[in-house]
Amino acid sequence: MNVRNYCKFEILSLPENISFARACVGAFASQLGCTIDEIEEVKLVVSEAVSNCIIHAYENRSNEIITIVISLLENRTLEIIIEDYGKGIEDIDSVLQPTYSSEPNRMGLGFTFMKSFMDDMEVLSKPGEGTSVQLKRSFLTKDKEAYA
Amino acid sequence: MNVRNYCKFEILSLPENISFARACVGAFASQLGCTIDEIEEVKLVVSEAVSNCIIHAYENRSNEIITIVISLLENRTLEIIIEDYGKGIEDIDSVLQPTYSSEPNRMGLGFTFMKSFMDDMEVLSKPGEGTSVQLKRSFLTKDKEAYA
Amino acid sequence: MDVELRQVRNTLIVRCEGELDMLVADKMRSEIDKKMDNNEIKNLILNMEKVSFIDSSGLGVILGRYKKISSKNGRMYIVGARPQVEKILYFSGINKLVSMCRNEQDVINLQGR
Amino acid sequence: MDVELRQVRNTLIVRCEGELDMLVADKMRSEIDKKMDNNEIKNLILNMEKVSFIDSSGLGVILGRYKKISSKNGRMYIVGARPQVEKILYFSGINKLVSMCRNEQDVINLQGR
Ligand SMILES: Nc1ncnc2c1ncn2[C@@H]1O[C@H](COP(=O)(O)OP(=O)(O)O)[C@@H](O)[C@H]1O
Ligand SMILES: Nc1ncnc2c1ncn2[C@@H]1O[C@H](COP(=O)(O)OP(=O)(O)O)[C@@H](O)[C@H]1O
Repeated sequence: MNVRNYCKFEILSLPENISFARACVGAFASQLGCTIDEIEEVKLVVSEAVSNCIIHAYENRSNEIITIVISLLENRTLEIIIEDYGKGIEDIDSVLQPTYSSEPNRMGLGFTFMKSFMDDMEVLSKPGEGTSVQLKRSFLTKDKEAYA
Repeated sequence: MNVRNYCKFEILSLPENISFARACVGAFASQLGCTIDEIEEVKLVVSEAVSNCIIHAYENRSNEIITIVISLLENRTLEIIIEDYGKGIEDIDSVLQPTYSSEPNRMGLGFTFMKSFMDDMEVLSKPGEGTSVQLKRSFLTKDKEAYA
Repeated sequence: MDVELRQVRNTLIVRCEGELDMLVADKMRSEIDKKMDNNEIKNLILNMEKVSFIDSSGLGVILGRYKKISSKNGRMYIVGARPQVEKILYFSGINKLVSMCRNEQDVINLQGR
Repeated sequence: MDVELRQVRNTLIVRCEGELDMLVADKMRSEIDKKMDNNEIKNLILNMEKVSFIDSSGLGVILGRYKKISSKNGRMYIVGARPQVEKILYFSGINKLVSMCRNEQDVINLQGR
């Protein structure tokens, strides 16, 4: 798919950058003319993915790097790729199960939110090298409904 | 100076990305707890620098890359570096003169705004290779006044 | 994120404001727990009128506080969640554990029964 | 950025809303000029009540319109600029060329004189 516009950014694994990442992705996605509700859903998804990089991939070390690439594709499609260079995931299928968490006081809902609020999610990971989460959503809902 | 936090981003030379760049830098700078007026001044400065990349460096070609690095340094100091890989500037001293513009219907106030609203501005450029504008501002105004 | 705590008899009222994500989750957890470890406290009211965002880190704090309150046989109430936030609370199923109320007065009415 | 144009006798009233930067400068310039090339128009009122941001690209549009109106011996007024925007207008010196007014009524009063 043709990329209409994209933005790539690199942030540090600091908790205060989670809201910054949400705000940036929200501002960029607004170029698609989404509703406020849609933007809020996208922000939630980004919040989950970036939090995962900090908590799981980097085990709360700051000073590590997270990269985010946001692309606006054809048909009002938003693609977000969130990447870390942290500890990686051994068994992707099992961590994708709803309520699975490796941390006792977390809810294991991060990936569930990502899957629910986006049309498509792909997780690539290599233990010891890092994880990349690719999320996609098309905002052609009106047309979709019309054709349904 | 020690970097407390930084963010690097890469955007395309599209006019719709000027407001996006403003919003991002504004959101990041707000981590310093600046006032709304201060954030507005920083946004203006970013708007000028990014517009210059699009209009002058890339002569309104889209699909070219602009990089922005925002750093939060010690003493509530904000550093913004805006870089393009466009046509460059032959004679930096003369373009920095207030009201100088190479375009007949522009005001030549971009660099004047940058200098006025920031504490420090440095322009590096190589004709044919690109331009880098480094801007700095410290928000320790209260202490400054107390020591003045 | 601002957190304001107030005790009314055996009920702890927590009013928070802002975005409830990982950055503030830890702070909020420890502030609430410090007060809650006071043995008098049996019930918890979480006023979310001014919360504009919540993610799973925020949900985790709520669920954890619910578990603590339940272990004391107390009750937990969430008050005034905005539609955006309410959607996420429902999505997570927390609304099945915690009583969702419009405002603090509704809780008092509920408790009165 | 939304631009709304209205003609009242020989005055063109332009109400704009949003952020006045390079993206919207071109659009605004061409919309105003299309109307202004109508020979009846002598004066221009730019209502900036709802403009939240302006940079030098926006200032360029204003200065250009001022020059056109002046060449017709007309007058230009800026109405309702917010403090943030007003600061930039003063900084650029545009306030010395254009009459700055609080609201559209003030302009009518000025014109009446
Ligand atoms: N970026 C990542 N790097 C390494 N492990 C991850 C990453 N993201 C998620 N995981 C693993 O997947 C599990 C499930 O993630 P998630 O659904 O977001 O729930 P939670 O964050 O609440 O644990 C995590 O507990 C963690 O073990
Ligand atoms: N990034 C850049 N690349 C090349 N030339 C530039 C760049 N930025 C500024 N210039 C030159 O410097 C001049 C002055 O810039 P500025 O003060 O921003 O005013 P203006 O943008 O209104 O022309 C421009 O007219 C242009 O010739």
